Amino acid sequence: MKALKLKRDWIIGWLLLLPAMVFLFAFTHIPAITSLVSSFYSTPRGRRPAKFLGLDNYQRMFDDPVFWKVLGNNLWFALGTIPLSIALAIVMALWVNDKLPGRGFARMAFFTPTVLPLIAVANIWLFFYTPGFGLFDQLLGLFGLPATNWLGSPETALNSVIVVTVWKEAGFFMIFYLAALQAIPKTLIEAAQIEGANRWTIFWRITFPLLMPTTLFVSINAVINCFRLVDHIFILTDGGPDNASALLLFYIFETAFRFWESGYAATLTVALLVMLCLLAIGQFFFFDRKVHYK
Amino acid sequence: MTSQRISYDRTLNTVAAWTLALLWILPLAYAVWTAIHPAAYEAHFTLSAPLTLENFQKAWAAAPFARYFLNTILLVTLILACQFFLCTLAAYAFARFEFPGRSIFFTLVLLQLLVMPDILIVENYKTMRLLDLVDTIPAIALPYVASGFGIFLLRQTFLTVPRELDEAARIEGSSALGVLWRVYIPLAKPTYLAYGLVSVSHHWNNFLWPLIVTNSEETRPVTVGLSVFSAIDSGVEWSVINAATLMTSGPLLIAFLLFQRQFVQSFMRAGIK
Amino acid sequence: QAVDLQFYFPVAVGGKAADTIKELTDGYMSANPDVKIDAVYAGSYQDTVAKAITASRGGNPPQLSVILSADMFTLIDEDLITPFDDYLTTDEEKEWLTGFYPAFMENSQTGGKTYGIPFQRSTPVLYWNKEAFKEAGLDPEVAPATWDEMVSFSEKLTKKDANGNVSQWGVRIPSSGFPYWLFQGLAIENGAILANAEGNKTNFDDPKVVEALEYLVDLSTKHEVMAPGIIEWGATPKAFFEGQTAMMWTSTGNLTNVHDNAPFDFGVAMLPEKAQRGAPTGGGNFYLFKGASDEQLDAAVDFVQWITAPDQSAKWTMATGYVAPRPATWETDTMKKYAEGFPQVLVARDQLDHAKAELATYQNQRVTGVLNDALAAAITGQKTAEEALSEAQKQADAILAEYR
Amino acid sequence: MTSRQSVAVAGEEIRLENVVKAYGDSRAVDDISVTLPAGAFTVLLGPSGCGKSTTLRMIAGLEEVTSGAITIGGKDITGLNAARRNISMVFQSYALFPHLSVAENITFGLKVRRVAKAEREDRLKTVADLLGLPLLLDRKPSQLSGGQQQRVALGRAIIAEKPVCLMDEPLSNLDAKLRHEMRVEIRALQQQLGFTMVYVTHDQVEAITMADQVVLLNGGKIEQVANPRALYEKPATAFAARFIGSPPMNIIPSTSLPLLGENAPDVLFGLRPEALELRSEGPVRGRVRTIEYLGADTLVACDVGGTDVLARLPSGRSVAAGDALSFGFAPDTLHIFDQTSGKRRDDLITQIGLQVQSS
Amino acid sequence: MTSRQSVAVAGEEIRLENVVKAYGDSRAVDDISVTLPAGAFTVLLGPSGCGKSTTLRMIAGLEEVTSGAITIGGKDITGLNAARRNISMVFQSYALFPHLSVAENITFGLKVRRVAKAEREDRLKTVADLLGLPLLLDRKPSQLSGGQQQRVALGRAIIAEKPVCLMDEPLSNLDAKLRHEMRVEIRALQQQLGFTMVYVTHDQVEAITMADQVVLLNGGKIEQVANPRALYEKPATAFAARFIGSPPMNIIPSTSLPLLGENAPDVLFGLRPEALELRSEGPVRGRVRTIEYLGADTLVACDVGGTDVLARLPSGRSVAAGDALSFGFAPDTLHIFDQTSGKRRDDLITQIGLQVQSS
Ligand SMILES: Nc1ncnc2c1ncn2[C@@H]1O[C@H](COP(=O)(O)OP(=O)(O)OP(=O)(O)O)[C@@H](O)[C@H]1O
Ligand SMILES: Nc1ncnc2c1ncn2[C@@H]1O[C@H](COP(=O)(O)OP(=O)(O)OP(=O)(O)O)[C@@H](O)[C@H]1O
Ligand SMILES: [Mg+2]
Ligand SMILES: [Mg+2]
Repeated sequence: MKALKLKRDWIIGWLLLLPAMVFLFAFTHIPAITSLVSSFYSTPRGRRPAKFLGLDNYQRMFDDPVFWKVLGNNLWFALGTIPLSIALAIVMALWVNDKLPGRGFARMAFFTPTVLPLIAVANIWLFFYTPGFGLFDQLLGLFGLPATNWLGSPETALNSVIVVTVWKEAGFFMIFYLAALQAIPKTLIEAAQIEGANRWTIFWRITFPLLMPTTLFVSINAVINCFRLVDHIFILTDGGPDNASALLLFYIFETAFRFWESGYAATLTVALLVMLCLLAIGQFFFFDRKVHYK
Repeated sequence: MTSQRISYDRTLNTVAAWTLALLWILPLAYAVWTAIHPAAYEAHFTLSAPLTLENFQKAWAAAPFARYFLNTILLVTLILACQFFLCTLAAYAFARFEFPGRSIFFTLVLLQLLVMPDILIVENYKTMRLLDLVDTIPAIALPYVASGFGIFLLRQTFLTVPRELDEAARIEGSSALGVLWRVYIPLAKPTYLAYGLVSVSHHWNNFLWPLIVTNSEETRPVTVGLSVFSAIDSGVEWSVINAATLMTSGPLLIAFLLFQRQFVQSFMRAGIK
Repeated sequence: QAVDLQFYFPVAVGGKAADTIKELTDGYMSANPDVKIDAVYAGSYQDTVAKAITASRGGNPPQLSVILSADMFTLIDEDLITPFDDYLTTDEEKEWLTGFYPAFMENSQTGGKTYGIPFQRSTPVLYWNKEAFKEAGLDPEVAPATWDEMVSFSEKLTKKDANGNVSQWGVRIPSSGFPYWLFQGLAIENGAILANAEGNKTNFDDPKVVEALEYLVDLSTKHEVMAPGIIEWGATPKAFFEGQTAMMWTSTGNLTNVHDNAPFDFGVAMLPEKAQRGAPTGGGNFYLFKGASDEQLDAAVDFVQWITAPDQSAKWTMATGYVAPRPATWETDTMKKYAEGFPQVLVARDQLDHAKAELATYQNQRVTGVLNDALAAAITGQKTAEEALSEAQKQADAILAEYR
Repeated sequence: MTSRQSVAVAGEEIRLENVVKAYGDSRAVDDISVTLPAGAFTVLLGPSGCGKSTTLRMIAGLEEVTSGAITIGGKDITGLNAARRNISMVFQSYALFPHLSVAENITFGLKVRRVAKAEREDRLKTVADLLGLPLLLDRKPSQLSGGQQQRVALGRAIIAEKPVCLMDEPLSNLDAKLRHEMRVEIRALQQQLGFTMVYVTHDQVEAITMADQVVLLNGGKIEQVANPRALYEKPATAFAARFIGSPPMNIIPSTSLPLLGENAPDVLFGLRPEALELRSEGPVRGRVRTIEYLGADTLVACDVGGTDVLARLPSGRSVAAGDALSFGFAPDTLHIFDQTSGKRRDDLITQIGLQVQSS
Repeated sequence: MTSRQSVAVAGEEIRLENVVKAYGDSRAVDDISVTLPAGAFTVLLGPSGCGKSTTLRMIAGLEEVTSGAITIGGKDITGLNAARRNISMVFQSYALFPHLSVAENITFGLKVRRVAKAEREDRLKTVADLLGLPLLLDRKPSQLSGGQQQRVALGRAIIAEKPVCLMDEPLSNLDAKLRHEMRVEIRALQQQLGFTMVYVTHDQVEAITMADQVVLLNGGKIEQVANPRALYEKPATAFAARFIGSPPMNIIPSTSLPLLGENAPDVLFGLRPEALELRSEGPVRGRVRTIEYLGADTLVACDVGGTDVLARLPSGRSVAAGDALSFGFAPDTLHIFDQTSGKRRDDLITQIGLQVQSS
């Protein structure tokens, strides 16, 4: 009897999943696997078909100084973007969920990064960063500070990209926090207020724990995005100077669509996927059980 | 009476929020500035600068934007409709049903988040050719309709819906799909709004795949028109690019302004004791 | 019966180019009703090659495409393109090949075959701000002719305020994205050739190349006449308009832009010489794609011949600022009249006599990528010119070994 | 209400057989077997946390049984979906749909079952009138007071006229007047329509006034199944005795009240506060500790041989704390329970009767 | 419980002055002015939806007043933040933090105020014992029964020992026994510590047994402010009369019960069911319609001149539906109200007294 009920749940679950899975397999998993298989082959080039290389491509990757450099860049990039953009997203969401004067304007301001195409926005930031007459240098110039080549020197290039990324991400994540804040029963906040908790305490002890499902979602996306957001790099720095601001995916794009080395690109992709799996999926299964959903 | 409420803490928060908001809107403000002034004022912010619509005229003339807008709207509508449908069903399965393979399937969904769709363009192009869909709007849409992001997001939201409501609906005779339709979806409205805005923004702005899989004016989205301005051989013309950007993103900004109020209405105030 | 052609083209100079292409193809079709040309805008050069390769791998190649001249070896390597020679049957047609500037043809031929036909080609030139020259006490009508002159002029043109903050630099040689291109100008001037004609050997560690790089680095470090660090390509014309720099090196593709937007009188000159005058060429060629029927390719070749003919070419050059690739074009009345009113356009043409092929090898993007990284490393002071270039040479050798 | 329903719903019998519900190690419901007759009004009564809601939820199909079986109308429905059990239910936490208006909440089930709009409106009107909700139909649940929310939940359950209706403390947030009215209405409705009602409450007044049969639970186990009168008059255990009746029955150890003489077994005497009457020289003697005014009556707590004993006296009497009082009682109002098992010991009654009279 | 607190909390007086709360056009609270004395136990009583919770929430600072002022301890706190008002509160909907355990929920406020861990544990133990929660301290609220949840909410409020404590129907989900115990405990606690209690209930028994002062609300307005005895014995209006006492007082129009003779003004007579006693030839005569068994008593409903009249008779009497009964009452148990305003008319009492006696 019990088994029967279970079975019905199974079938409903599978049926619900079926349409999405068909598309996922057709347009993600199967192509991904075919292209990943090529990481064991040389890149086919016109007259020379691919030949099996075994792990040679991986060997090459381990010997590739650029790979290690972009990996290092990516870690720094992750540290610079993830915590900051999530923290800002929460703060923004709290602000615009509150009775803030001019709330509509603030909400819209925080949302702009999501609406504007990253490519176009990168051009604007390019202007902001331009030495001499760029916005930042004009502002700094008012204080008599010298012009800075933000994007053109290895020390500042990556950090400048981080700033743009945080700008983009925080507004994006804010939307999900805003939606999640709506689902927290008001009486819980009221109860905490009665207990004498100030905003800070209410946030840390009530709101934040109740936002955990969203935080889990957002932080996994943040981890993934910090490996995925590279569009603006093409315009801002093109990975330069000397790969100082190149990230792993940027390097993969370069390998795949500039160098047209699909074999090696696949190898790098495998490395990226393995890393993301460990980080993101590991993170999910580790935290999902601890998150309080209801 | 209410004036007493304007405390120190409140003022501080308001000031901070406004400062951040101003910082955040700076790029948009700059885009507006350059778009409505002649190019000479791209880096000079004098209030007396003359106004002009010339940049918009130039931008509008550079590509068949009217057609592109229509295509984009068709595209994002198609994607959004399919995403809502597929992701809702899948998220519901993950949130409220126990079945073998749930973790594995969910891992597969998360994997989709990790795999960059651009990496797969060659394979997906082959698939589209196989389906004889090259140079059609569905070809742009199909790889994105099953969104790991959407499934994940909706799952998280569905998990926060009080079980009692699910139970009450079931007692009233709702089938599994009935409960989904009558309880989960209405209660997840803020999330759907958020996801809709994000998805629309994303696909509105997506470029590489549409460029590659389409060839004709009848199928291409606005971003392809926008890319005409990303000149390499000549320098960046901020005023025209920004006019074009504003033109293409304008509908999104307006949509957001229309929907933003919805976010801040409470949907789940009471009902659960 | 009708022949269908699909033709990909990139746009790298703004919206007008796309319109002109459409105009021209429409013109061709009304003259040749049996040919239908589907001109497909394909984004930037990068996007176009990506689209062409993706479509080819997906079994759906175009018949004709404009792609960077430097990508010739890549396309051969991918076995995507076919030479024009097979479709140029009559002597008259063969003769047509010789009507292009040789500098442009260097990038279009290899192994005795012609794979590319020059179309939207450019070359870097030096622009200078006449008012700034006047202000600095220089003759506003005379541009620096040598490397040394460029340094000495620049020293006069560089303006510093009391804090030592520079408000106007002497010269600006952008180095973002693809620094090798302008650097190649310096190398050629110093008598060096960066890669052989077969596209399988580079000379990055040639002492003359090293010297050219040292000169470039010295401009900002030793002479302090150019902004330090990587200099953005896209913002360069704006910097010039804003008076941030008195001279700039950039593509002729900017002529129209500078002409329309510079708030001062400006001059255009050939790049200064060291051992000789010199400049690379750049830009896009027509390529014929494999997988099409002979009728299609015949029609494609006919179209290419038509569009590079003087009348059409003149229209194209005036609309975009690209250098017309055949001397014949410059002889037309419209072009002559145009050059009269805008004499600066002639500089690029004249420079073609000294111009050399743009760096192009097999696995071109990777090899130039290696060079770009080396240049950036030297410019940002992480490596000396010599270190950087000899490392780059080693890497290039490793990449190209299999093509020798 | 009368004109609405011409055909009666045939109630269905519900049987629980050895039903167990375990949460981890602890058993919320511990091996319950009971039959709830078709068309009867059965109340599940018991202290907080005794497993009433859990039992109800298992009948509803919202909680899986750990072991045992449940049948409705003779059909084993242990594994059946809640939606298929053809029942209605009022939740302790209301479970109103926050996104629907009051009217939509009430007609939710009808809509699901595609009842025609005209009929829905019709029934809605009747139910709304009955529950005093007509003015609130367009509001959202968040705009209602607690009691109003509860009435909406009630409306949602009764509008459907299902053969089985489950209610989990549906009246606990209503005021006395409304509660009294609703009690009568629900009972009348149930009798009129004839469905089987399972009603959870912790309020023994509700249980006694409404039930055909009371299932008294304690700690997940059944304490007694009986009709209200039997429960009140012949509680099977000391627990049942104390649970029914408010204020609760006094349970006095025989050590504090030596009615049975010296060498009688240790037992517990049960005397309801209303059974005690002031009688000089009565057998129950004590000193007044506190006095509680109840309106019609006054509750007097006395210390009788170390045990607190409550007596309900008419408010007219003036007593003060510290007074020494003595009470008597009619012999048939005395209950006797076993000291250890708490079970009723009717066998001792006669013996006592004799002794009390003779004292 | 006794050893815990050596210093008493000084309760503070709460004053409401012309307080109004409007939702759109409708007024949930309509111009209320009342003083809740320091250290007193005030009950807000009234039917569902009359504005009790709203009033309480305005005192708590959770709802802004539309107009009027509220002072606590003489300080105007109308615009003050809830967190600054130094009060504690039990919510009608519990409002337990779902992610915290029972123990963490209860000690939440102490933690916020950085009470030392040792003291927290100490107080937690006392409160948990008092509320019968010791075994549940590690559970999450979702794992508790409804009544258990309510006890946790209660614990969270009383652990803090604030000068003002607000409770919104805190006992409504507890069973009779526990409710009785809690009633006594809360009352004792309040008297012992001396804080000001504002207690919302719709249960007149709670109101009468616990309150020093009852504020009876109806439709957002104050009906009567009085101590329980005055409320029961001298209800100011017919509404108050019917609201206090269960079963409610019988209100009989003078047309159905001609006690005042022919040309007396039209008034309403009030007689409590327990005031009616069977007396042959008594002035109140009717035929039995229904009988409700209540355990100790039986409720008999009779039709008296077209009005339903309830009488509470001892269960011993055997009456059956259809019997003709007649009742008498003591003259001082009669209430008279104005027909139109519902106001008490004590001026007519003597006149009636004479007439009844003479009849
Ligand atoms: N947000 C709101 N919008 C509109 N009306 C409201 C809102 N909240 C409450 N009300 C109305 O105000 C009146 C008073 O509500 P309140 O919650 O104070 O009642 P209450 O006396 O506590 O009742 P109960 O005993 O049922 O809890 C009710 O009629 C209710 O419907
Ligand atoms: N999810 C759960 N996990 C562990 N224990 C639970 C869970 N749900 C309920 N319980 C426990 O099971 C027992 C029975 O709970 P139930 O809700 O049936 O009580 P109840 O009789 O309805 O009480 P009340 O009158 O207070 O609502 C309680 O002790 C409760 O703490
Ligand atoms: Mg319960
Ligand atoms: Mg209330």
